[in-house]
Parts: sequence; structure tokens; C-alpha cells
Amino acid sequence: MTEPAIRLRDLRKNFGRTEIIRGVDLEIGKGTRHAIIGPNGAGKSTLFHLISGKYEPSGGQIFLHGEDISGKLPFEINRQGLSRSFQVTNIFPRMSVFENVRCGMLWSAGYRYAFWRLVDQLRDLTEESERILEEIGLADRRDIPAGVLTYAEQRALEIGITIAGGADVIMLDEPTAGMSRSETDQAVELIRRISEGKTLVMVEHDMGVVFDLADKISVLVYGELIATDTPERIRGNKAVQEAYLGTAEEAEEMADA
Amino acid sequence: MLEVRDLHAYYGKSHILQGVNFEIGDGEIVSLLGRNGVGRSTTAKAIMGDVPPNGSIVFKGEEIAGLKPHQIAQRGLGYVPENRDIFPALTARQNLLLGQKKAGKSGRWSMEDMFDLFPNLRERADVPGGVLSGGEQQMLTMCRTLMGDPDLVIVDEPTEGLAPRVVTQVGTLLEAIAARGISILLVEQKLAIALSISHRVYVMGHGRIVYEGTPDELRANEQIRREWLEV
Amino acid sequence: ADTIKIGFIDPLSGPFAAVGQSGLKQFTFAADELVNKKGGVLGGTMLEVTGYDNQVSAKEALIQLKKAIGDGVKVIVQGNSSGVANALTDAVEKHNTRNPDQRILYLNYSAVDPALTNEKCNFWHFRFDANADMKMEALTDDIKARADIDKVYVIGQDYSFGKAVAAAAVDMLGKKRPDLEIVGNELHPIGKVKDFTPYVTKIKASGAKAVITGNWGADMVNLAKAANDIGLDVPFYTYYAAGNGITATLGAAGKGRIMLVTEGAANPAHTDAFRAYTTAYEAKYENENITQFRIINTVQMLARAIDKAGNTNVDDIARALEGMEFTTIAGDRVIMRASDHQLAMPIRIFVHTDENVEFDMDNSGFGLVEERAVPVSAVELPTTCKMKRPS
Amino acid sequence: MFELILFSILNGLVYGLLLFMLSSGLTLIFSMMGVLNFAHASFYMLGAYFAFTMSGYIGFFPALIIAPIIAGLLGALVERYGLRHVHRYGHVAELIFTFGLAFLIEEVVQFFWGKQLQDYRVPEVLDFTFFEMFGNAFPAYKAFMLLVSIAIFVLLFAVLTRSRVGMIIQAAITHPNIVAMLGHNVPFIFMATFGVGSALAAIAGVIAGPVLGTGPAMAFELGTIVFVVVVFGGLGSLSGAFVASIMIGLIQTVAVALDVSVSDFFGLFGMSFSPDDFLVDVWTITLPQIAPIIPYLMLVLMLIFRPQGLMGKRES
Amino acid sequence: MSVIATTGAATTRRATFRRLAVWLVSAAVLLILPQIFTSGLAVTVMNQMGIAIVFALSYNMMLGQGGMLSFGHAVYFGLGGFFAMHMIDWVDQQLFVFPIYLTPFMGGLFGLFMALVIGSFSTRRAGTVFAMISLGIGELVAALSLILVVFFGGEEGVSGDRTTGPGIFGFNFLQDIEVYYLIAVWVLVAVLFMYLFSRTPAGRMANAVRDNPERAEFVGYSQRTVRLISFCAAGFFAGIAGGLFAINYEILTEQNLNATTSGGVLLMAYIGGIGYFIGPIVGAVIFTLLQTVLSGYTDLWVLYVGLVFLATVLYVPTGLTGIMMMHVPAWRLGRLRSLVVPYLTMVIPVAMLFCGLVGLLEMFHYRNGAPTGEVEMTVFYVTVDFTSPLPWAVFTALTLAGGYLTRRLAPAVAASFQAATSYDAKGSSA
Ligand SMILES: Nc1ncnc2c1ncn2[C@@H]1O[C@H](COP(=O)(O)OP(=O)(O)OP(=O)(O)O)[C@@H](O)[C@H]1O
Ligand SMILES: Nc1ncnc2c1ncn2[C@@H]1O[C@H](COP(=O)(O)OP(=O)(O)OP(=O)(O)O)[C@@H](O)[C@H]1O
Ligand SMILES: CC(C)C[C@H](N)C(=O)O
Ligand SMILES: [Mg+2]
Ligand SMILES: [Mg+2]
Repeated sequence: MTEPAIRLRDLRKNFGRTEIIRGVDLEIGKGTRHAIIGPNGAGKSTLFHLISGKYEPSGGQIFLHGEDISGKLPFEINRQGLSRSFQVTNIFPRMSVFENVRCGMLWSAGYRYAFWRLVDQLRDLTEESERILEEIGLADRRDIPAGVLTYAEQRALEIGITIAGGADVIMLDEPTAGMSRSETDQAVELIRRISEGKTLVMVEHDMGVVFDLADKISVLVYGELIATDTPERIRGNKAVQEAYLGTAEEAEEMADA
Repeated sequence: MLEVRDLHAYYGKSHILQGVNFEIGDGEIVSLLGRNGVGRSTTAKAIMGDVPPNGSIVFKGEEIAGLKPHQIAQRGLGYVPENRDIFPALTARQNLLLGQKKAGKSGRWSMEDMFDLFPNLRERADVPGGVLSGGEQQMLTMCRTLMGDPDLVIVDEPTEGLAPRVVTQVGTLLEAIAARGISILLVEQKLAIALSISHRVYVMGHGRIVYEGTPDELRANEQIRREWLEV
Repeated sequence: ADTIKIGFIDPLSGPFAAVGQSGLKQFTFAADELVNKKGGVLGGTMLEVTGYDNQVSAKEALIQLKKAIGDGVKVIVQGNSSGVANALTDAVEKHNTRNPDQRILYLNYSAVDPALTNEKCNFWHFRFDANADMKMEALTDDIKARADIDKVYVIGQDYSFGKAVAAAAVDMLGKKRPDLEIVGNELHPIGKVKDFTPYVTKIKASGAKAVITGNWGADMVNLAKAANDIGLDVPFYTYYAAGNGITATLGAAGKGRIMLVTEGAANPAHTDAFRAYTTAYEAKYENENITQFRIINTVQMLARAIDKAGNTNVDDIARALEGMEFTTIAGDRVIMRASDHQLAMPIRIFVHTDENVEFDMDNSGFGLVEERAVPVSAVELPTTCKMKRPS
Repeated sequence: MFELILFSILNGLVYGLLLFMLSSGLTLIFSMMGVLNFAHASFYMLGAYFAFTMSGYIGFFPALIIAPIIAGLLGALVERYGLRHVHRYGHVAELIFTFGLAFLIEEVVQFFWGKQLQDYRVPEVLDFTFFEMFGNAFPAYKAFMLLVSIAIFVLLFAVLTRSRVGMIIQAAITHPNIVAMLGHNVPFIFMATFGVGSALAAIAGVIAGPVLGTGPAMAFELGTIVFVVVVFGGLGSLSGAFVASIMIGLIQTVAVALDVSVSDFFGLFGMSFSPDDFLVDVWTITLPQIAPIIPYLMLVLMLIFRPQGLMGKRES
Repeated sequence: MSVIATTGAATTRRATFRRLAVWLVSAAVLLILPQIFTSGLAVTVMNQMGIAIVFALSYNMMLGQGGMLSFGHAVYFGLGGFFAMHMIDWVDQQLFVFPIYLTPFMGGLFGLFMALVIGSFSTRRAGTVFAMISLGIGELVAALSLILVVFFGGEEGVSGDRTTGPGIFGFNFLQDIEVYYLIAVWVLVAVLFMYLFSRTPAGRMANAVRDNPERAEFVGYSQRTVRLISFCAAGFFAGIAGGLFAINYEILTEQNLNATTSGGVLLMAYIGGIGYFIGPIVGAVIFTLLQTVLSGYTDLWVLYVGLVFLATVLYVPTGLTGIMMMHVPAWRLGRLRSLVVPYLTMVIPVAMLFCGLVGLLEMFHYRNGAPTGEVEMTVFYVTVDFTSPLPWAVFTALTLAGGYLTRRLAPAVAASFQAATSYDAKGSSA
């Protein structure tokens, strides 16, 4: 079989004495939509931070398209085609919405630290950015500072920046947190579209979203994966219900509440 | 306990609250439901004096509209903000300590109670709040307010970002709180939990109260739910 | 009548503000009393002194110079810090060669780095104060006479003047007192040291029997302060240990111990004219004293030169100054040497005391009493200056 | 030589503790409230001037009490009507504000007292020799300085460790209204802290005035060094500031006493240099010469290798 | 850079044209200025301005653009200047031939070099750490300049003669006016390139890192490298400014690198408005004017500058440019005229307040330093006797009345401003 997009081998992370990630082995195949769920404090975000290079692993390795990226810096990893969003919105508040998106693609478009060419001259950038604005439905907010967008809009922009670079591995941490049903539904559609033909890894507590989007689900509990499987099987999995979903009917309630 | 009459509030020019009316009795759990952006949090902030209110807010027989936030809090009103506003630089324990109004003086709730309620917090008691997990932060904000021994707690979307399991746990907690004679104003949009625990519910729309009733009545009332709530 | 603008470019703020401010007052007073009140120059033209603050910085001084020139100043006077003077004299020469039609004159009333009238001399610079070497000559003669002083500590500010004093001291003492040991020769940053205790402790430890210092302004006040605290009671041979708070600080602790070498007169006043002048000045500014006698000469000789030139052409005034002979208000004969534009003048050694002082300083009851006068002949030194005169 | 070292150390302590008195206030304001307060030393200056003028009428010791109180009140006003206003524009704005305030205070001082140094003297009662050794006198006033500054350290330390003020302020910097809604009077606490900080600076001024001279430049001269102390010691750490002050005090004074030059140093390894060397300046640098720079060297190195400072917890 | 609005693809051509116009006009203005202000003083002042403009803009590349607060920017200004000064000397001593009018570039390169060396460790972190390192470095270099005499010339600094090198178009920079044109050209070029830099990927990312360094790392940029680039660019242009200083004043001293100069540039940039590209330019012009002209009228000038400055920080955090920009929406809505009357009504009370205050201050100040017996002084060209109560009374009255009226009228004016700009008028800064 082909090399998976992301492969974790016995990944570990501890802060001081406390072990947060206790040996995670995971393979995320190219082009799959993979969700990671688990109780609060299980280590989902930490796992994201490890893969995306925000934290350095205390042990084990991370492979991106078969290349060992453990211990690399965030920007190095990003340059290798992995892009992530954040659980708490993380944008460039004083720059215009348009510029936020453009910043997301400058590097991958190959302009790097260039100080000899003018961004306004770079048609390709402008057009591509505007396409993405359309995509995330912020075209009409183009020139206002991102800081004044509403919460939901900022979440959308968050995703916009994340995908701007055209990375083929995208990681989203609770993309629909704090959104209303309707907003959530739009977000799900958006995510579905932008992750076409790409590898998507996401953390989400909204079971509706998870079961809706994910091809595969991993359950993380106290820093260990207790299951990785298809949505249906996860739903049925006793251990998972124990640790996370609670009793079946509760789960139903949550899902459509 | 709390009586809100014709409450108005503005953000700059935009008129967010346009005459809100409701009341909460002793030891009562009341939910304030509604779509995003209808002004539920604003209502909470207006009561706390964080957003300048006009109108009348009577708490334990005293008019508190126009008082400063800290004065309102001192009178026994507790507020659990939405989106996890913990103090990132301080440890979990310090966060809780700041909850107390007078140093060392804890009332109905002690630090230990909190840790018993959420064991996670005990483990993480000495790590900076900023690095706590989203869920842990959510729990922390709740506990921090309880440490101040309020008579009425306004809880703004406490279940946001919590694992389904914990959500039910929070529900139980709220009931436990009420059991100790503390009134609760629950600002929610997740119907399930709100309906399961509250005695009465208000539905908000466009800065006004558009419905009042018991959970069962609301469950029964298809039309209101379709028009003002999302299902 | 129209006026001749005199630009006073000296520190009017910062640690040396006191020196500069009092200098400005003394100039204005001299111009009014001795020239304007007597009908001005060229039969009716008045001298107008304006202050420009150079914060004892060469760079700031040149900025102010540009401003002064812009304001139509013809004559600039400056004296505080040879560092500034060295920059100014270059700038003036440059300006005058580049702008023959609007030249300016530079009267240096106090910057005593010998270089200014030697290798760095130029036609538009005149110095009305005895240079560091001349003063050191007189000063070392004193030490020569005192066999009990066999260890000397030299401390000064880290800039051209301080260095000049140190060099002169080492050189001349070496000649006059081969037996004498220089136990310390130290330069400290100018105007930055607040507490001199560490330095004085060091002097004390060195076992010096006398101290030579060119310190001035705050640097002298603080040095004196520390010396009093620690109880360093050896003779101090100084250039500027008087007035502007220094005398007050020295107080009784410095009595008979602090020597000061300078031109002009203090106690006795020598002439009634000078006595009257001083009285008038101190009546006008209660807390001020005549601390820089040379300012009077500067103003009077300038006025004289302008009249002699008969016009306000800078070159003519300069020529008129060259070789001018003049009797000061205290009755000394002085000559502006044409060879290097250094005023040849008698030098006096004063002592800090409260006995028979007619004019005290800082209203402290203490003042400078003349010990002995050194005639011009004894301090006239050769110059290496090759004066280039505009044809 | 021995007495030289001994007295240098004594003087170092005096200077160091003085620095501490000044920095202790800044530790409150800068490392707790996070305000880069460039006007801090200006309150030190105000302290000196107030005391100088007052002591003329009411004597030194009453002035030692009253001058700081007035300065403290001024500080509170500055916070109430200045800082609080610019706070919402962010840290740079705050800093710029204090920056301008420093200028203004210097001007105002010159406006009332003039540009020259003031003749602010050690009070008669303390103007005697405390003890004498090897002919070197140690003035009583310096002993007094030592005393006061240590007292302040103890006091401040006690207060800060016992109260929640530090925590409240830290939390309030990022989430003022949340803290308020927990029942803490944030505005007042900020105002009080700033007032106390300023008062502390003023005390230092009252005491240092007679020794370091009282003039319009005195604020500017110490303005930066206090930042060195606070940052070097570590933001938020009073003990850090204490240690840093002493270190800097000692190093600077002792350095003046030791006449060694770079060339001497290399001399130890048998190297020598020619006086017409292009690098002659480097060879002839002496310890006394660089004494004033050493603190800044320490600061830079510390920030490069240990950004949180000697005993600090957070970076900034 | 809000002043020259960011453009969408559609409007690019017209925008580029408008920009071009802006530059041509500026050039023309620079060219004719000396024909309008001919006095020697004017030229001196304008030269100083030009230098200040380049310096202040270079500073804002860090603060406004890159979010790096520096207390030691004078270091690069000074070092660049010293190097240029030495170049001039070497040319003077015929060590080699080099056109003097290009020495600012060499100064720039030296500044760049030093920025690279120092930035390599100082830009590792932003925020307080960076600020404090810059403070330390500033003090270090300033102090060292008094010790390393060979390069810095100690207290006296380094001076030279700018006129000896090969001239250009028969200019040998004998007169200040010739220097003016040299500076003008340099200012134009430097400003142009600094503006263009802000439009490059590196420049844009500087903004991004300023806003949110962590996020920048997750879109592929090393925040440290981004900062270092801005830092070096800033150092380069500061060096150019230093070089211009060297040519204009023919001297550099410790003062050019010390904290006062570093502080000055911070003030300039901020008064002008760090949120706008032209902000520092405005700041530099105003500041220099106050410094040179106002100081000629009163020795209380620093006091006044201080007051003006604090007022700016308190009431217009966006700086003087901010005030102008506040009116752009009104202008776009064509409602500017509706503001004329309200503003005019303000003029009188404000003027009263101003005269009153200044009068009192000046009289008090003069009384303090006045020699015994002198009681005459002139305020606003009228001679008054400051021992008589009359003038005091008059000025006090003016102050109070002015103050009262201002307070009374202010709300009305504010209201009419709101009306004129009634939609969110926040000058968004890039
Ligand atoms: N820098 C840190 N230092 C110490 N503990 C940390 C740090 N970062 C995270 N933790 C701890 O690691 C655990 C996992 O945190 P993480 O944010 O990954 O949880 P999570 O799975 O994302 O939970 P949630 O769903 O609530 O966001 C938490 O208990 C948290 O307190
Ligand atoms: N600081 C603010 N400035 C301007 N408008 C605001 C501000 N905060 C909220 N609003 C607006 O006020 C309206 C009500 O906000 P509020 O936070 O009360 O909504 P809500 O009912 O709590 O919904 P939710 O919390 O689910 O987003 C929203 O339209 C929101 O856009
Ligand atoms: C005013 C004087 C004390 C200046 C000093 N003589 C110097 O040459 O620098
Ligand atoms: Mg998480
Ligand atoms: Mg809400």
C-alpha cells in the first residue's frame, strides 16, 4: 500500500513529569478525512501541536509523506505541505481580510522573503486570494480589518488562511466550536468542499459534525488511542461510549441538540 | 431574587437589547435560550454592569443598574463568561483563588469541592491556565465563579467545547448548585441540557423575550421552536 | 541704531548649565555696562548678546552655529569645553573660506586646550584666557617650592582639556621636580560621574600629598563633596574650583587648602573701577558672582577693535584685534599676540578662604584671595601656530 | 589596597541599595502592571526636589515622609487621568505617554527650580562621620541610606508575599472586566499600585538627592539603569531586583577602584601590543573606563541567554 | 498604508497612476521650496527636516510595520554617519577618490551591516525582550564611542570637509543650498524605496508577524527571519540618514548615537502617527519646526512640545496623521464643508486658552530668572510689567474663559464631526 500522509510511531509528550501523550501509533491515509475525538484534556490539541511542530515530541517520530518531521519547526513543516487551524481563533487582526488570506499563500506561491517584487503586481496571488474569499463567503468583507469580523466570520477566515497555501494535509482543531447549528452546517459544507482530494485531520466535540464528515475516527483517551475505526463501528464501540460518548441515547440527544 | 425590567443596551450605535423583561426566584434554574447573536450574552453582561444597561435591574430587592461590575459582584452576583476567559498567566489554583472575594474566605464552596467535582483540575492545579485544555478551561471558569460564593450565578454557554460526557456532568453540577439554594441563569443554545435541568425557560429573539414557559411547554410548542430556536 | 549680534554658544542646560548661564549673564552685563551704556560702538551701534544652548556637545554646537549664522550673528563667543571649541574653530574656518561675503568671528573666552592657539590656530579665532600650559606653568612653580609635596595625584575629565592638563602636569613636574612621584593620573567621563567617592577613596589610598585637577562645573562640585565626606585633606591645585556652588560646597573644609590658578582679579579688587563693576553686578544678580574675569576683557577688546576697524567687516575687526595692547579693568597690561591669537596676560594663584574676602562667592562668606601674581613674562610660551591670513 | 577594596564594597552596597529603592517601585509598575514606565525616575527627581524645598521649612525628616506621599498622590493622578486613558491603545501608547511625561516633568522642574543644580545638603544631624578606618571616613548619612533601603525591602517583600495584589494585577492586565466581575476593584488597585510605586521612587530621591546631586538631569541619568535592574533581576521578582541592584552597585564601584587594562589582562598570557597599533584603543581600555557600561553589557547578555532574567518567571 | 489605499486588481492602473502623481508632485515641491523659503535659516531647517524624515521613516519600518519597539535606533543612524564621515575624510586625505554625494549610501551599507550583526541576536524575540536589548545596545555603543577614540573621536567626535571630493553638475556643496538639493534627492529616493518595501512580500509579512507571530509561523514564515529583514532594512535607511547628517553638519559625535537621539526619533514617529506610512514624515517636519523655530522664540519651548506631545498621545493615539485621516470619510462623503463652521467656532476659545496659558507661563518663567530691578518683558509683542497684577489678571481671565468655552463647545463640535463621518471611520492601519 502507498505511504500514508501522516504516520505517528510511538509518539510521546510530557510536560515536566506529567505524561500527556503516552505512545500514539497512527496512520492517516492520503485523501482520507480523519477525526480525532476524546474527553477533554485527552491530548487532542497537544497531538495537533506535536504534528504541526508547535511542541517538540518527547519521544517517537512523526512522518509526513514518509519524511521524518519530528522536532522540525512549524514553518519548516508548513513548507512541506501541512497546514493547520487553531482551537482559539488565530488571525492577523489589524490586516484586511484579503491580506490575511494572501499572507496564507505567499510562501507556498514561492515568493518567500522577496523584498524586490511588489505584491500588488502579483496578479496570480490577488486572483487566488479572491477565489478563496468567495469560497469561505467573505468576499464582501474583503477590505475591512479582520479584527472586526464577527466570531463566526473569524472562524471561516481561520479556515481560509489555513487552506490558502494549498497544503495537501489540513488539520482543523474544533472548527465549529461556538457556532450555531446553521453556521455549523455551512462550516461542514465548506470543510467538505475544501478538503476534496486532500487529507483532513480534525478534532471536534460536535458528534453531528464528526459522524457527518469523517471517513475514519480515532478516539484518544488520556493520551492513548483506544480505537481507530469507521464512524459506525466507533458509535457502537462500548469502550468509546464509556470514555466519551456516554450512553447511546445521550449521544443521540447531543448529536441533534 | 433577580428582576429585570425593560432592559436596553447598546454597542456603539447598534441597539442590541430592546426592552428585556424576566425574573428569577430563589434556588430557581432559569434558561435563556435563543439563536446566536440575539443578545443573550449581552443581557448577562448588562446585568453584570459590563455593558452599560438602561432600565431596571433589581437584585435581592436592591436596584443594581448603574453600579460598577465589582460592586455588583460584591452583592452576590456571579458570572461565568462564555468562551473560556481564564487568566492564562496564572495557575489553575491561582485562578480559583482570585474567585474568592476576600482572600482566604471561602463560603459554600471550598477549593477541595471544586477538585472533587472536576478531578482533572486537581491534577493540573499548578500548570498555567493558558495551557489547560479547552475543556479544562471551561470547567475552571465555572469553578472560579463558585469560589466567590454567589447567590445567583449567570452561566454563559458552559458546555461549549465539552465532551458529551462532561456536558451531562455539567448538567448534574448545575442542579447540585441549585440544590444549595443558589439561583442560576443559564444562557444556552443546546436545547437538550437546558430543557433537562431548568425549571423555567425564556426564549430570546432580536433583543426581546419572545417566549416564557416550562421546559415541557416549550418541548410541546413546535412553532416557537421552529421560529426562534434551531432544530 | 542697529545692532551687532553676538552669539553666545555654550551649555545653557545639563550638568554645565550653571557655568554657561552665569557666563551668559556676565557677557550681557559687560556688553550693557561697558559698551552700550557708553554709547555703543561706531558711534551708536549696540552689542546684542544672544544665547545658544550647545549642551557641551560639539555636534549641537555646530547646529547652533548654523542657526546663529542664519540669525545674522557676526561674532560668536564660546568657552565651555575645548571639545566644542576644537569643533567650532574648524567649522568657523570652513564657513569663512566658503562664504567670504558673510564671515564670522570666534572669540574663545575660556576653552584653554593649548592646541587651539598652536596646531589648530586660525585667523578668525582669538583666545582671551590663558591656556592650560600657561596656567600649569604658574601652578607647578608653586609645587616646586613645596618640598613636603612628594606625591601628586592628577585627576581630570576625559576630553581634550582634561588630557591637556594631565599632559602639562606630567611634563612640567617631571622637569621641575624629578624627585616627585605622580601616584595617579586618571581621566573620568565628563559630566557623568555623580558620586566621586570611589575616585576619592582611590586617591586617599594612593597616599597622594596633593591633587591637581582641571575639573569644572558639576564635576568639580561633586569631587569636592566626596573629598569632604571622606576627609581627604591634602592641597588641591585647581583651575576652576570657585563659584556656581563650588565655593559653597567646599566651605570651611576647603579653607586654605584649595588653590586656584586663573587670570584677572578677585580679592583684592586692585582697582575701584573693578570694585564698582563687581558690586553693580552682584547687586543686579543676587546669587551670581564674577567668576570669569576674562569675559570683561573679551567684550571691551571687541568693542575697541570694532571702533578701530571703523566698520563691521569681520576681517578688519580681526586685524584690529591682532597685536592689540589693552589695560584691563583691574589694571593689568595684556596683549593679543598676533602670532597665535593667544592673549598674553599675567596669571594669579588664589586660595579658597574666608579671611579678608571683600567679594565672597555663593554668599558663603568664602572666596578667592590672591596669593601671588605671575607676570606675563614668566608664562609666555612659544607657539607652533602658522597663521594664514586672508589676503 | 585592602582598605580600598573594603570601602569600595561599602560604597558599592550603598549605591546598590539605592538602585534597589528606585527599582522596587518599578518592579511593581513595570513587571506587574506591565507598563514600561519611563517617568519612574522622574518621580525620583520630584522626591528630591520636594524634599529639598520642604526641608527648608519643616526639616529633613518630616520631608522624608511627606515628599513621597505627595509624589505618590501625583503618581496616582497620572494613572487615573493619563495611563488609564491610554491603556486601551496598548503598551506602546502607554510607554510613549510615560516617555513624554518624563520630558514634561523635567521641564516643569526646571520651570520652577531652574536649570542649575540645587544645593540640597545632608541634614545636620546626619552630617558626621559614622566610623573611620585607615583614615577613610564613612559618613553617617550613608549608613542611614543602607538602613532605609533594607527596611523598604523587608516591608515590600512582606506585603507582596502576603497579599493577592500581584495576582489580581497580572490577571487584570489581560482580562480587566472579568476580574472586576469577580468582585475586585481593578481601577483602584491599579491607581494605588502606581501611586505606591511612584512614592517608592520618591523616597529614593529624597535620600539620594544630597549625595548624587539634585538637578534637572538626575532623572534622565538613572532613567535607564533602573530598567536594567528590573529586567536583569527578572520581571516580577522583587528579590531578583534586589540581587541585581547589589550586583550592579558593587561591580560599578569596585571596577573604578581596579586600574587594570585590557593589555594588562593579555599581559598575563605574555602578549603585548604596540602603541601605534590600530586597535590601540581596545588595548588601553581600563576597568574604571568601562565601569559605567558594565550593567548594560550584563543586561544584553542576560536577555540573550536567559530572557526571563535572573529570577524572573515570565519573559515579558 | 492607508494614505495610498491598498488596491484591488480592478482599480490597479488608476491607483498606480495616482501614486505616480503623488511622487511627481512631492518632487516638484521639494524643488521649489527653497525658492519660497530663501533665508539661510530656512535652508538650515529644511536640511535638518530632510534628514529627520528619512530617519523617522526608517524607524517606523520597525515599530509601525514590524511591531518592534526599539530604544536604540540612533545606533544605526550614528554608525552610518560615522562611517560616511570617515569616507569623507579619506577622500579629503586623497586615500581614494569617491563622490561625496554617494557617501550616504556607504553609510547605509554600514548601518545595514551593523543591523545584521546586532539583529542576528536581538530579533530572536519581539516585545519587551527586543526593546530592552535595543536599550542596552544603545547605551553600550554610545558609551563605547567615548572610549574607542580611533573610530569615534571621543568627546569631540569626528569632523571633516565635504567639499573636497569630485562634485556633480558643478556642485561642490560649498553652500548649504547645494546640500539641500542633495538631501532632497536622497530623501525622495529613500522614501520611495521605503514605501515600496512595505509593498513587498517581506514587507507584508512584517505586518503579519507584528499582528500575530505564531500564526505567521504556521503559514511558512520564520518570525525571526521576517523581523531580521525589517530590522536590517531599517538599519540601512537609518544609516543613509546618518550619512546625510555627516554631509550636512560635517561632524558626528556621541550625541548622534545616544538615548536622546533614539528617544527623539521615537517621539517623531509617534506624534506623526506610526499607523500610517506618511505619519513619521509629518512627525519629522513638525518636530523639526518646533525644535528649530519655536526654540528661537521662547526657552520654554521644550515645555510646550512636551504638552503638545502628551495631548497627542492622550487624545489622538493615531497621531497627527490620524487627525487628517479622521476627516477622509467626511471628505469622501463630501461633508467636509459642514465642519468648517463648527471648527471656526472652536478657534476663538482655543486661541484664548492658548494665549492665556502661554502668557502666564512666560511671565512666571521670566519673573523667576529676571535680574533685580527689571520688571519689563514682552509677551506676544506687547511689553508688560510683570510686577503689576494687571497682566496676570488678564491672562488668568483668558485662560479660564477660554477653557470654559472650549469645554462648552467641544461636545457640539464632536457631534457635528460624528454627523459628518457617520460610518465607522477608523483609519485601518497596515
Ligand atoms: N504546556 C503545557 N504544560 C502543561 N500541561 C499541558 C500543557 N499543554 C497541555 N497540557 C495538558 O495536557 C492535557 C491535554 O491538553 P489538550 O489541550 O491536548 O487537551 P484536548 O484533548 O485538546 O482537550 P479539549 O478537547 O478540552 O481541548 C491537558 O490536561 C492540559 O492541561
Ligand atoms: N463588542 C461588541 N461590539 C459590537 N457588537 C457586538 C459586540 N459584542 C456583540 N455584539 C453584537 O451584539 C449582538 C448580540 O451579541 P451577543 O453576544 O449577546 O449574542 P448571543 O446572544 O450571546 O449569541 P452567541 O453568544 O451565541 O454569539 C450580536 O449581533 C453581536 O454581533
Ligand atoms: C569653561 C572652562 C571650564 C572650559 C575648560 N577650560 C575647557 O577648556 O574645556
Ligand atoms: Mg483542544
Ligand atoms: Mg453569547
